[in-house]
Amino acid sequence: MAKPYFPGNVPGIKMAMAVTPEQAAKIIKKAERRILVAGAQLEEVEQAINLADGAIVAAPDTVRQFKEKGASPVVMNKVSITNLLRDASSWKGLDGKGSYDLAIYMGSPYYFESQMLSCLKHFSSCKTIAVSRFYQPNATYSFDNLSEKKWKEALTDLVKFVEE
Amino acid sequence: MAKPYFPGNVPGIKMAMAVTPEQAAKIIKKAERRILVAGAQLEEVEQAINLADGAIVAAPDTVRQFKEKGASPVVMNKVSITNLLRDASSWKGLDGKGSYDLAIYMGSPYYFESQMLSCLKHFSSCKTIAVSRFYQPNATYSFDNLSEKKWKEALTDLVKFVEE
Amino acid sequence: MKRATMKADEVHTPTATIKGLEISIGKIIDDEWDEKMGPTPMPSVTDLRGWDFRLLERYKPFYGPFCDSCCLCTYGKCDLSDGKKGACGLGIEPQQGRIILLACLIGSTAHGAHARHMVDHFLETVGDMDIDMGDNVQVEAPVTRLVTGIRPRRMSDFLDVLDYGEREILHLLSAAHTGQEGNVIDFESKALHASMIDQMFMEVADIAQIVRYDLPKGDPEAPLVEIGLGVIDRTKPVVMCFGHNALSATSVMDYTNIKGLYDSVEVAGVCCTALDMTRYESRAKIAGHISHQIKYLKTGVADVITVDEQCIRTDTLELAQETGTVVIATTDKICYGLPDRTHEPAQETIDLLVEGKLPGALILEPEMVGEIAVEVAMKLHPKRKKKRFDVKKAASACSQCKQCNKACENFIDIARGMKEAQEGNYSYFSEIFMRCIGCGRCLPVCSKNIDIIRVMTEAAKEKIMNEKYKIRVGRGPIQDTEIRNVGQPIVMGEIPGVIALVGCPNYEEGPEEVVEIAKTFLDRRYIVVATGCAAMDMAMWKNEEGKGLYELYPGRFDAGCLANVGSCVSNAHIAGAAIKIASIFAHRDLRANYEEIADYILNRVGAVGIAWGAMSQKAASIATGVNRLGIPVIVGARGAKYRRMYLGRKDIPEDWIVYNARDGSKVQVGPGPEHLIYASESKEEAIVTAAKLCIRPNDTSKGRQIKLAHYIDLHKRYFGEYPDDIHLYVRTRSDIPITEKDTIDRILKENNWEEKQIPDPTLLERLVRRR
Amino acid sequence: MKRATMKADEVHTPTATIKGLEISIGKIIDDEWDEKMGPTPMPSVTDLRGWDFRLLERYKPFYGPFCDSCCLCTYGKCDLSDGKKGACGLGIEPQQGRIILLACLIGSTAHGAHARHMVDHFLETVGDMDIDMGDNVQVEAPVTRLVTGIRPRRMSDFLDVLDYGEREILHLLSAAHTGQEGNVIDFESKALHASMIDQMFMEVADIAQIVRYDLPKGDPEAPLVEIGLGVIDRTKPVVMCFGHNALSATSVMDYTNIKGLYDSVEVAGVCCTALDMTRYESRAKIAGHISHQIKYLKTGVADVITVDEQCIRTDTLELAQETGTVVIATTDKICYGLPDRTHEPAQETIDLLVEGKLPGALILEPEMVGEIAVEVAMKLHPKRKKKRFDVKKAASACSQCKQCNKACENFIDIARGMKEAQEGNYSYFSEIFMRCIGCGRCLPVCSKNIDIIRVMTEAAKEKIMNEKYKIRVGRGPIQDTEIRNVGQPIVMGEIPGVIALVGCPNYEEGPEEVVEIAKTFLDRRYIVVATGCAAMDMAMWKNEEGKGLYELYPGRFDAGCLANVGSCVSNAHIAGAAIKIASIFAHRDLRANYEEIADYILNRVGAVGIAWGAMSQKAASIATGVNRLGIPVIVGARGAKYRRMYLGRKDIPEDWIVYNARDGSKVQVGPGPEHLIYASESKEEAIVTAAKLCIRPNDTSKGRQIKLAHYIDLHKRYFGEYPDDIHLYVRTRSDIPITEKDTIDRILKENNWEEKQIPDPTLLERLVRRR
Ligand code: SF4
Ligand code: SF4
Ligand code: SF4
Ligand code: SF4
Ligand code: SF4
Ligand code: SF4
Ligand code: SF4
Ligand code: SF4
Repeated sequence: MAKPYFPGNVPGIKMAMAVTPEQAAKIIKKAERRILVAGAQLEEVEQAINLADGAIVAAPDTVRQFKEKGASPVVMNKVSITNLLRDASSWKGLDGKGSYDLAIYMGSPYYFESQMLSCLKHFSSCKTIAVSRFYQPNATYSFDNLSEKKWKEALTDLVKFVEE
Repeated sequence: MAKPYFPGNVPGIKMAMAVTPEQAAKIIKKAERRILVAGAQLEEVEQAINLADGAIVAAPDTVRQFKEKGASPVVMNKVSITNLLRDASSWKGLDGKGSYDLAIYMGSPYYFESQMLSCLKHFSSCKTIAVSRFYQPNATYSFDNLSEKKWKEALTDLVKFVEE
Repeated sequence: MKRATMKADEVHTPTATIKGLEISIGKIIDDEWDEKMGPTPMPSVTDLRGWDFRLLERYKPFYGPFCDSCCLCTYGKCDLSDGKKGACGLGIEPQQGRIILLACLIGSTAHGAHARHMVDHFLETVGDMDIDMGDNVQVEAPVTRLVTGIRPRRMSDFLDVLDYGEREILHLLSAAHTGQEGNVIDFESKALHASMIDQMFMEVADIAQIVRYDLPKGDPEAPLVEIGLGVIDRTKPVVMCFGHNALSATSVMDYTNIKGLYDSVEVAGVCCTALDMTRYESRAKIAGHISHQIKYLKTGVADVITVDEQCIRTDTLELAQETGTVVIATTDKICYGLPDRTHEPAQETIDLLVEGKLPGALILEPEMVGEIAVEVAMKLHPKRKKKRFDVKKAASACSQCKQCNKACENFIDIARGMKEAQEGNYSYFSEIFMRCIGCGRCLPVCSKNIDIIRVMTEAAKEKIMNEKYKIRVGRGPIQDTEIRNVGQPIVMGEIPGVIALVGCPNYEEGPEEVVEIAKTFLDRRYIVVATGCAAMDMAMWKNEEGKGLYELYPGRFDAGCLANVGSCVSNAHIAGAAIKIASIFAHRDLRANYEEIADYILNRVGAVGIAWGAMSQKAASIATGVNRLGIPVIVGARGAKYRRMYLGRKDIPEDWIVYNARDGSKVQVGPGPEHLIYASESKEEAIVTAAKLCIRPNDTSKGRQIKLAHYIDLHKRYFGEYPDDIHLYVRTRSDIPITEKDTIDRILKENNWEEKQIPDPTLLERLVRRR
Repeated sequence: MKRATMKADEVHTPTATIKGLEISIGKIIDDEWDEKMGPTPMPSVTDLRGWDFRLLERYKPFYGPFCDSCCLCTYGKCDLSDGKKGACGLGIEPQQGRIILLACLIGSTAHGAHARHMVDHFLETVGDMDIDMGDNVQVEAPVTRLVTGIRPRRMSDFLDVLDYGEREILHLLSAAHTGQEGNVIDFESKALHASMIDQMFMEVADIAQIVRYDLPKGDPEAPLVEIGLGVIDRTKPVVMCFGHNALSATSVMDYTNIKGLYDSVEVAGVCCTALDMTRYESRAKIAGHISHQIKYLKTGVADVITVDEQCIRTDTLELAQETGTVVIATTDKICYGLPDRTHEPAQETIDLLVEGKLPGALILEPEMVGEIAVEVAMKLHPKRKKKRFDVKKAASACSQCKQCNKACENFIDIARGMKEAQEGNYSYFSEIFMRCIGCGRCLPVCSKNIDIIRVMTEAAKEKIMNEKYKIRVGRGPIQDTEIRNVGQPIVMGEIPGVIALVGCPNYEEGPEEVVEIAKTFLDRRYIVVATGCAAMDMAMWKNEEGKGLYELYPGRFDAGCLANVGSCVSNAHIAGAAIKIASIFAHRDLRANYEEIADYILNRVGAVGIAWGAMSQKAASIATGVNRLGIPVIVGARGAKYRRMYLGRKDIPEDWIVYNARDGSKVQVGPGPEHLIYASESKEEAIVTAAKLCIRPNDTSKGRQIKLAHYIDLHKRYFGEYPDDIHLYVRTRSDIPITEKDTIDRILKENNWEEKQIPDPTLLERLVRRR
């Protein structure tokens, strides 16, 4: 079974299902309304855009890059968007059209993202999938720990499968 | 991966390897000096005797049955024997001939045995294998959670493999 | 001493803007107590460290960690497995000590806050009072005297005692901060200190309420009252008081009494509040302990529940709302987010509650609670629709998925009960009912969302209706005269031991094990004392003639007697009895003389605590507190989840060496008592071990004979064999029980036994009289 | 009020066996303070609950649990995942509140025990002293006044203050017992209470030491002293004092001074003890903070280390033994199992330590520590063999398995450093050296058992040698005159804000981020204040001319100034400054008037705390304490591991409604401040958000213009964009920064902006002057 990248970071009971790019793509495509949540450290802006289905929240640090690539994300730090998502039942989404059932998390410091995912795990009906390099036990689904190279490939594959 | 029988009982990081009877038998046979530690609730006395290699510690509650079946266990409650085993480096064993490298635990309340195994996991060089019905995460090796029937079979198989 | 001198320059005064305040400096407590001040008045965290280290050298901490991680700061979570250290340098072993320290502190503060709340409240509402525990109790606060050097004569004298305790708590809790203590034995020493403070806190709390409410003052013939799940008459309005601090419950009883409502309103308690209620008023009823809270909640028996503090289901408000029970929270410990109605007119609050506009209220003035609770119950009772609950129908939803069974740590076969209930057969649920600890863990896992507890409780209804027993009201302290009578036989070993059955009901088998343990020792003429949930469960049995233990055995502190001391805080009187043996019987100096008295008890007083279902942090600190005093404790199998025991090693003879106070020589005295705290896997093991743990180095030969005889006899009875360590407990031939002479002779020979000296035993070199 | 009246009947007296005691009742503190007593003197746990609920209605707790279980009693471990409740009925959300309460209590008691230790010790050793904070500080203890209603004039007045705090801690900790509080907001309210008490404890501790040791009393021109890893001259005997309670360190400095040894012995401190040492004696040196402890230990720089309390590696003794450093433990908080040598002759102890017969000693009398530490260092220094450590050789064992890299939460590429070091290239290790937080987690995982920290430190040696900077000595409180000068511009918004950089160094990037944050705000003429580790890291930078922040910016509490207030306990002065603005500048009643003052600060005082590397429980309680006072706090990304934030929802307009105190109308004022505590993912985000969090409802239009201008400018600078919430902060057109007029006009139009009223804002209905 997948292990948290930092071994101490075992939440105990409920741990993310580790998924391959193919499985991840299925999960993403099956979602009714998904939202992509990108953190301040995100470098893979293009992939993020391609994974999203319109709804993108980008940390202010990376908005420029998103815009340069033609996307128009909502600017919000990860804490704030997570705070909205935990209120899944009453928050009407970025477009006011309803709640999300899947959030794709990427691009933040490992331990920080872990706490955000933990919030949603416990307090939200919105499922989460973590597609950064390291296994995030507090997500619903997560990539396993991967080498830099393998992860880049996985991300490329994921985008490909999602677009298929 | 195996899950603790009581879901709350996740120690976090280091969890027993779940083993089949065949694997368990290999582990038991590979041990240089093993000791069988039987708890107060043990019913499978015969199997216990067959798993042991002479060194048996039985809770006082079950000694009679052991003797009836021709074994001569040392009588000691599980706390006391665990306390001796945690001192693996200096305690010279039941026969004074040296320490044990594997302890086979069975026959105690689940949560109680879990704490005993946790002690050895953290504070002893003696490895442990739990062969009761439920997966014991704090052991080094453990049977997975099994139905009553499957477990009886597993125990029989284990004895068979050990004796082979 | 530091503390004592400090106080000299310090005079507390009011912040004097309070209108119309008269500053009258009452009395300066100068020293009317002629006993000389001992070496450790108000000991600091480190003052008794030497004693702790001595104890823990022999009784080494044993840890079974619950978790491989530490999660206490943002350096974490740290992985402490495989000998790794956390980012602060802490390894798993000191981390366990730290967890134990935290548990003992939480336990200690629970009692301390209770004591503080009472003392402050009494001083505020009725003013100062003399501490008079009756003619038979002259040494009225042995723990406080021992620890602080203060002999409290007035309620206000407790203020210094509490201030001291609070100061120590402050220092101790701070040691749990990241990057503080790093040594496991020092953590344990701190836990022992926290727990000694707890003993003192409990004593203050119980004495305060005894004095204020004139509760029984060591009365061996305190009345018998009703206890059991069947005591409540559901046709009447019902007020139930949950918790451990009877302040607001007394107001419920007072109101009921003053308004002459005892015939028309049921007033019952759950947990220690119940025990304390009956000490105040024998018309109050004891409805059970923590295990039954959820059952009462689920079936909506109560019209009003008051909650005070400790060991109360934290979802009480939520569950109460399911059945329209009103909840009144009465202390700062439990507020449940309820609106604070303390400063609103009572009638308005009553109306809001009766009309269902509020599910409950927070009322912080105990005196207000009675009126509101009783009035709401009376008005609400006729309004509440009691929907009939169709057990069969509810059970019929069960798909036999057995998720519930897997959640139940007591291995109750709920699925089986459901199956039978579908057919209208309620015998299984009735049978296992008392084994259900009411944890509610089966509820959320039910795939059919069945209200399992409700089904179980309604199914067992008929049985429950008959669950009526008698318990003797908590008597409070042990009388000095009783101590005088039993001191000698206890110390000499002729009364084989004092068995204290205390603590919570976290066990698999329901009350019957506790009953059997008690009865076994009673029949062998041990002294049996009880408190808290254990005292309750002990009542839940009848012989063929319908008589329970409290009816069959007298309430004295004497051989073959069963003394219900009272609630959790009454535990202090058990420690107090041991201390008084040293003081009253043996004339050891009591005042601020902790080490010597603990040394005395460890070596001479054959007392053993059994906390068969210990669950709480309070139970942890209670046990650890008596441990520091030299009294061993046995917990049940689930007690292993406390993660720490103090274990002796009988295989290492050097661990059992004491000084002979007569000449300073070092003498090996054998492993008595063998452990300070340990978890027993089975009731049988606990009984046999308790008998063994009564053995003390100072036993006379006659005493040792008696103790050994019981130990051997019980061992044979339960295990069909002689124990294998008899030779360790025979010092001279005259120690050998006559009836077992031949066998023991053989055993001694087989073990190359050699005769040993019987010293005047002590662990304290300074107590050696001459060299 | 309850507390205050209570005290009336209570006179504490000595337990009067103390020989030769004269009972002289000093003075009755009758009320010389003419300010009228406010509504909440010494508030109980529930007295400020209303305020907390009001705050937390707007700033809702957000939880990211660290663990799915609860392990706090033997009913557990309980599975709290998927909405399941524990056996006591507790769900994961209140459980988080409980964990937070525990953390805040541990933090609060760390400071409380520190304060108590000092006050008791000073009273005992030097007797009572006047609290004189100098002519410029008349309101000498604003937090204490605000919370307790006591105006302390003598050291002994603190005894009542501490007693009160300890009592509250008792009640609060007990609420963490199994089966107590069940509501998450009530848990948070208790955490807020514990943390308010912490503010008071810190104030007492710092004032006590300022008074006793005559530390700077708000001196903006406190001297500059040396700080850095390179300050220690290793050719001399070295005594290093680790910790947070400078009592024993003063004795080291005194001894060094009296014996004229400052030229021949190096006396340096680590962590807050270091900061406090330099407040006492500018010849003492600051060797760094917690991140560097392990590096000093591993390289054996010190001959003697004294440890006092808090945030000290718990394996200090073990590590010290590796290099033959002697450890002297000096408080009950940290005893390390060492023999207590307090009552043995100093010379004997010195000999035992020098001869290596003891690895360390516990010396509980601070005054004894100086002689022992300094003498041992001098004797030991020539004896200690300094084995040359061959970095290349040690590094050559590395197999490049990269286990170490995986253990490092700061993503330091240790393997790379090893590889380079094998070739004698130490640049990577030198470069990342300050980014290593010294957690030691890389050590046990190394498959080749390489002493990674040692290698890294020795490799970076050359760099370290040059790590010498200047820091301004902690000045202590803010002067009343300074408050008078800046009160108006702060409240009106013309000084855009007060930025307090505080707390621990648990961050990825080393000091540089803290430096950048500080410099950004200094250059924009915010007031910047600092304490603790943050104050240290801020010093670790130089401009091209070799000047650091403390040299470049004046030490006043004024626009564009950098005031190092002092150590962790000096944090109280930051809260105190905010309180004094309300009191001195705005003439609000201070005494026991907590709610009104907090309401004032929340709505008017644009102060923001940034605890960029907050790690400890102390940091948790410090942050939570200022939160109750209405001051928002930003923590770094790792602060998310505290598990709780208080977050506002700017998308819900109703959350931002206040009363207009002028007429009682309700006015929507926009989301200012937006959050009370939140974790920022990046330094850039933190800077921009800090600017935004300075916005307060009461800003004048001129003030709002300035604040908005900074916010917008910083947002553009860091993110290349306008922020998307400008329209929420423009109340009237005159709020619009002139330079941005066109853009903002457009933005307002796009957002259908409507002009709003600027009220006299308050959350407290009772402050409405008329309806
Ligand atoms: S207290 Fe120590 S072991 Fe625990 S999380 Fe913090 S650094 Fe890790
Ligand atoms: S409530 Fe009773 S039946 Fe249900 S899991 Fe708990 S003990 Fe078992
Ligand atoms: S979990 Fe529910 S449905 Fe399943 S067996 Fe138990 S009671 Fe029946
Ligand atoms: S005995 Fe235990 S469960 Fe019962 S009331 Fe006391 S502490 Fe609570
Ligand atoms: S110590 Fe307890 S709360 Fe912390 S991680 Fe372990 S199980 Fe969870
Ligand atoms: S405190 Fe409650 S949730 Fe925690 S272990 Fe005990 S019963 Fe379970
Ligand atoms: S000690 Fe330094 S290098 Fe090692 S894991 Fe910790 S931060 Fe990384
Ligand atoms: S763990 Fe040790 S051997 Fe492996 S790369 Fe790191 S320093 Fe080298």
